[in-house]
Amino acid sequence: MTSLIPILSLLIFLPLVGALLVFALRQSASAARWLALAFGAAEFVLACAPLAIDRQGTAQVGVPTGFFLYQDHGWIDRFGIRFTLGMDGISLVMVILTAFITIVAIIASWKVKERQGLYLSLLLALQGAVQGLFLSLDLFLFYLFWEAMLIPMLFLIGVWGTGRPVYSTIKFFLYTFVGSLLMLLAIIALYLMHGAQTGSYTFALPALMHTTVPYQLGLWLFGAFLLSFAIKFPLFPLHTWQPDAYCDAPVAGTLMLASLLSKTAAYGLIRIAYPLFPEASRALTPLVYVVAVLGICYFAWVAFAQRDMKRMLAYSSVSHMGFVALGIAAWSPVAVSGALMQMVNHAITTGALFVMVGMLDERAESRDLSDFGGVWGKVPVLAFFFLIFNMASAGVPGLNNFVSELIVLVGVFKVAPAAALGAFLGSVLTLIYTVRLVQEVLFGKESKPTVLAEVSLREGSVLVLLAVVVVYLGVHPGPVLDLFKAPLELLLNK
Amino acid sequence: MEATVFYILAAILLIGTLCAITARQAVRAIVYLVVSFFALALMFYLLGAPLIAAFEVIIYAGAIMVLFLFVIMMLELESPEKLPKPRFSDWWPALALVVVVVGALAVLLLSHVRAVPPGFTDIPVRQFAYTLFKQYGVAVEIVSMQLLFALVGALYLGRRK
Amino acid sequence: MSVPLSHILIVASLMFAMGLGCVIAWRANVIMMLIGIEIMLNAVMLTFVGGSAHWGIADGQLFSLMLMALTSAEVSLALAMVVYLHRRKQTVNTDRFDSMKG
Amino acid sequence: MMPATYLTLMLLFPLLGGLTCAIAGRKLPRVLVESLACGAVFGSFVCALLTALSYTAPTVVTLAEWFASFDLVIPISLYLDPLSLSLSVMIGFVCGLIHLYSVFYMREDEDYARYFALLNIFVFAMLTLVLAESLPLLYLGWEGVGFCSYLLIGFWYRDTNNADAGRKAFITTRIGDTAFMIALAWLFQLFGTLSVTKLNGMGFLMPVSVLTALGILFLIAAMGKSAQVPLMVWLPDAMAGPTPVSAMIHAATMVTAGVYLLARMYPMISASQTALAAIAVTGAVTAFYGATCALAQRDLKRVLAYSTISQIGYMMLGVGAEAVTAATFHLLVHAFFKALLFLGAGCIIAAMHHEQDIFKMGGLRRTLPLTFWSFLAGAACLAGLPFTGGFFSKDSILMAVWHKGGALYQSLYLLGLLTALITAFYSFRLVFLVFGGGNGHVHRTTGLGVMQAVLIPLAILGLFGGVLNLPGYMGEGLLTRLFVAIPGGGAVEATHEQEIVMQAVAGALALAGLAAAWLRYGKGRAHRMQEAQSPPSPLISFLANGWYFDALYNVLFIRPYRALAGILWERMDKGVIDDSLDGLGKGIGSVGQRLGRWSTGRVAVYLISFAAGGALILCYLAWLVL
Repeated sequence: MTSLIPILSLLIFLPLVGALLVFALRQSASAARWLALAFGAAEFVLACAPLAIDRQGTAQVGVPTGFFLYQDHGWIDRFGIRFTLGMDGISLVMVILTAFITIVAIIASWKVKERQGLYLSLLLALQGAVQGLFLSLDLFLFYLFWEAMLIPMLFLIGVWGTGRPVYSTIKFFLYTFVGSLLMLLAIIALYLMHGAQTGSYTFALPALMHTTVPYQLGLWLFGAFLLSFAIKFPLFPLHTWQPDAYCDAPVAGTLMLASLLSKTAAYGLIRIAYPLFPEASRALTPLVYVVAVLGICYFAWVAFAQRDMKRMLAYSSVSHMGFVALGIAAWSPVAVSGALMQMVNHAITTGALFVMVGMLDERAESRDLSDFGGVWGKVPVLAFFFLIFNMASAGVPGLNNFVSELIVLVGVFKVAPAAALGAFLGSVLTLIYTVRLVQEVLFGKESKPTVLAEVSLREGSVLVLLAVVVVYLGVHPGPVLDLFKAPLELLLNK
Repeated sequence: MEATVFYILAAILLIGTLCAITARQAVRAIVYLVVSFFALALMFYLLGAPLIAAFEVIIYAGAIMVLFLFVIMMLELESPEKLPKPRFSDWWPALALVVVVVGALAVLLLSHVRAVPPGFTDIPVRQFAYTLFKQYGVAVEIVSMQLLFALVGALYLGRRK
Repeated sequence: MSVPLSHILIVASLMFAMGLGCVIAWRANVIMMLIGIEIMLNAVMLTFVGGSAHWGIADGQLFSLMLMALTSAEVSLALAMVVYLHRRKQTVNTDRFDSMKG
Repeated sequence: MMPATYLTLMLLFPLLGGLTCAIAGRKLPRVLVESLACGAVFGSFVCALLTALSYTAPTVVTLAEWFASFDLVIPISLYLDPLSLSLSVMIGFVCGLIHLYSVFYMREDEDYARYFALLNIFVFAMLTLVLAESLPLLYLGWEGVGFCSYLLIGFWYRDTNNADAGRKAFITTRIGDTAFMIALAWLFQLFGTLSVTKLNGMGFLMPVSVLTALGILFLIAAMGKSAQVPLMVWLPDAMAGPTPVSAMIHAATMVTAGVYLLARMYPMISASQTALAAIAVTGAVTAFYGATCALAQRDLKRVLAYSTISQIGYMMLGVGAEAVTAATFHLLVHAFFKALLFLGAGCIIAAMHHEQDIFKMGGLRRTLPLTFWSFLAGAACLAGLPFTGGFFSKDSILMAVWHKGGALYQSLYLLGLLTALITAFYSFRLVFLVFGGGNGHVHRTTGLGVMQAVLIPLAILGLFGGVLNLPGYMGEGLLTRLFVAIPGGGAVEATHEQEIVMQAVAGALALAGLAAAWLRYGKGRAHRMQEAQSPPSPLISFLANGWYFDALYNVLFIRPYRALAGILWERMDKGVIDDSLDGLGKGIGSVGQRLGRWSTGRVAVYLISFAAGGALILCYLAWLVL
């Protein structure tokens, strides 16, 4: 169904326009803040708009099945590159998530001191790129947004970072860039092969799915995609850019990195890599299992050794992303829906934890665990939220992460019991470091006699917002899971 | 008969060149080279290219080599001290490369030319001139322009401040 | 004449190799390097003429002629440069001209 | 419709109470929070009673859908049958009393809102656990009680030891929980459903080996929650929490959840004799372990903690001996008398200025008479003195074990008898040391009167709890009649003579234990008091330290885990992976520099490179020809 208003293009260009306007207004920090927030809110409303329309509409000519919103414009016709956007249930959820997390990021960066206008403008630009990635159905467009995401992110880390920002930026850039170049090669190879087979040179994803790829070559191409996505994920041995980047980025940067950029990789695997190369992905599945399970356990274990809270959360974040990889590897409807759910939950829980660490950092000017202790007695409200998000992250039922982890594990157990068993072990390790974090921050004697300020109204509103989502998704995740159902049936039956 | 002459000329050519590249002084090398170029000119003649043979003598042995001599004398480079000579160690990479090149060429030659029967046809000057000006007229023009540029360049480089 | 083409080519390649050796061995002496280049060019000319005679086509000879024109241009420029460089540094030792060092 | 309403309300009362206390508790006046919390639990108890009165047959009530993904559909559904009904009535009653008791016990504490919020949420989670029909919902309750227990053990969080104890409990039980989750995933793979009733009905479809494995997984889950060997180390430390919490969570309700789980899944597990034997052995060994450790403890609450471990071991033994009724019977009676003992201990501790060493007590018989008599009743039940509630319940388990026959079960029976003897001995050791001897000085706190009053109903229930399920020769048992419908609920078919002989043996052993305790700690009290000053003998410290399991686990798991975490991070993450990549980067850089050195600017070098390249191409061509 194509509506009169080009919602999909608007979703991409609204934040970009916002970024320009905020940049223009950067002299006045408060105007820039409110404008950015207004654009964030408008984007969120726009992202939720498709919930209201009829999503079961009959298939139209030229529109791939399952996509209830679709736009197709010619762009660089010479090479068969088109500006094709489409939205199904999966992208709808991701788009809403992106809009939500961006609002949280904008509010969380309310107190940035240096060049705030530029900072917010970069955040909005990043949002535009991520939205574009979640919506594009043209591989070239996808690649374009994939690279475009990098640029604002690099500036966010490099300019506003702490610690060793330049080192982290370069590391982040090199890792992701190597991966994406390989992906570009694979995309071009696929494009040429499809052109040679059918005579029509196109980057359109639905068309490329019908390319017959020789098995050996398919392995290489899928490997290139997998490597690229695995770096962004990040999966086990390719992760060392991640703790550095997460640690040195400013709060909103970490939030965007952990909550959204890692999801783009998982989204790419689900939307592109697995459907394009069914045989090759089957062949490499054991590798993904091993890497995912190793990641879950190894990162949880390493997280335990950290003294820097942000670094601990960085490892915790990758550990949880292991469940997403596990669910995708199983490639059964239940497991993949669990993986998608875990993407949403991970974005919210981990994002919330990073925001909270930012708040603690702001107050105590330290992220070292030994500088904390007895926070519960000082700021009970802050501590309450900290506890909730940590318990969600540890997979306590009734909160969001439990649901998705259960679905993933039940789904994976059906296909690969051994992998599921390893992940179960990981859930014990997860609890160990989570409880340690909670204990060293909240409990014990007050190690520093500093006075910590209680949560302000601005911070409180963010935390309440996040906590409500955490509980809602833990108790009643049905609406979100229902959105995944139709697209997954289409994806997995191919 | 002609073949014998050819082989004798080839021997002169190769020995002259060898002497030229191993000569201790540049002036001597040029004299040796003039000898081998005369042999080459005769070989051209034997191969039915009298025009090229004449040009070889006139331009190469006559003009270019004299130009070399002229420069050497102008810059007073005659004494061996002024021009560094190759050390013994310099010859090894050269020899190694030469061996490799010759070996590779030999392999290529032996595998390709064996089937071709011997025999030459003379090419009359008329045909030569016809091809040159009819078919490659543009090339002639370009070469003449190149000569002009070289002239300008040489003048520019050689001017005194 | 009953010399096989391959013999001509062998002679040409030997000559070419000698020129190459000359260029490489006299690494510091710019005059001898130019001489080496002349030797190589002559070897190429021999190949052209031999081929031309073998197939009875004038193009080979013609290219020899072009080569000669080219060589004369090249030599005149090269020697002009030698003069120029000598004027600047009072030497023609190529090892002394290394301002392009990376 | 009626049961659904009652059940919903039963869960909603404590949930809403807990949430209100958690969110707004600090803003509300203290009295309001206290009455809200107590009212919620008593409301829940009333609902449980009403449900019991209107109960006719087992029913499944589906309230809503939790989540659904393709064929994985998890409803929020509750199951009402005699087992869950009796437990929820007990939970409502005991927890209600303990809430009341807490109001006075925690009078001095500032953090009342957090305390009552957690207590109420605990009740909600426990009821969910008991009533759940779908396993994930049961798991929600299962983890919920663990979470509350974690925070309540570490309630006085400023002392690191308390927080550590909470952490230990949470992590140890999580190991068991993981087994539960694995079982859950496996069951879904096998049966395509996670409904308890459906699973129990379909269990026979699977080969025995699979059922054995599932049974063992459930057993591991129960080991964690119910503090059975080898995952029992957390319970003694859990006594760091406030005493009412110990009474409620670590004696009466949460720790018996493991037994409940096994009883719940009994129809499925019972098909595998191996699994049952494993359960029975675990139970008997734990019972013995707990009793021996309780012998040597000096801390009042730790004695009770070890006795809890031991008594839960009996319950497990009962499940393993196919006597679900007897196990549930003991579970209920134990809940009453152990809550009684803990609350009594709470009164003593409050009166003694938070002194917990029993060798520093004495003479409380006269100063705290009400506590003394109630505590005595509890100890009598624990020891299994004839005609107390504990006597009947413990005996019905032992009888079932004997009746099952076979060398294994008969040796377990003997172990059970030995444990009963030890139990009687340490129970009265406690009584004689705390209450015997000269006049003790006590500190009268406000509210001690109410706290002692709470003990009375529990003492009555403990003493006369036997009425719930009298042995056959005294008339048919109430529970047996209720439970006859569910598998494993039937009475043991023994003749009255056998029953009488066995009860006589058990009663005689209990009396012997009492006599021995009197000899050692009643008459020889002064001597023992002196002995306590000197360093303990190796055997005593072995028992006092719980057979050194803590130290063993420390060496085997905790220290290697910590050390390896550091090594993995420093050596593996930063060392191997990061450094190798950094090294790669540096390597590329230096290669580039070295290549850069190649461009010397000298014509000769360029020429020779050029010639070498040409030669290479020629060689390649030649190689193609060859």
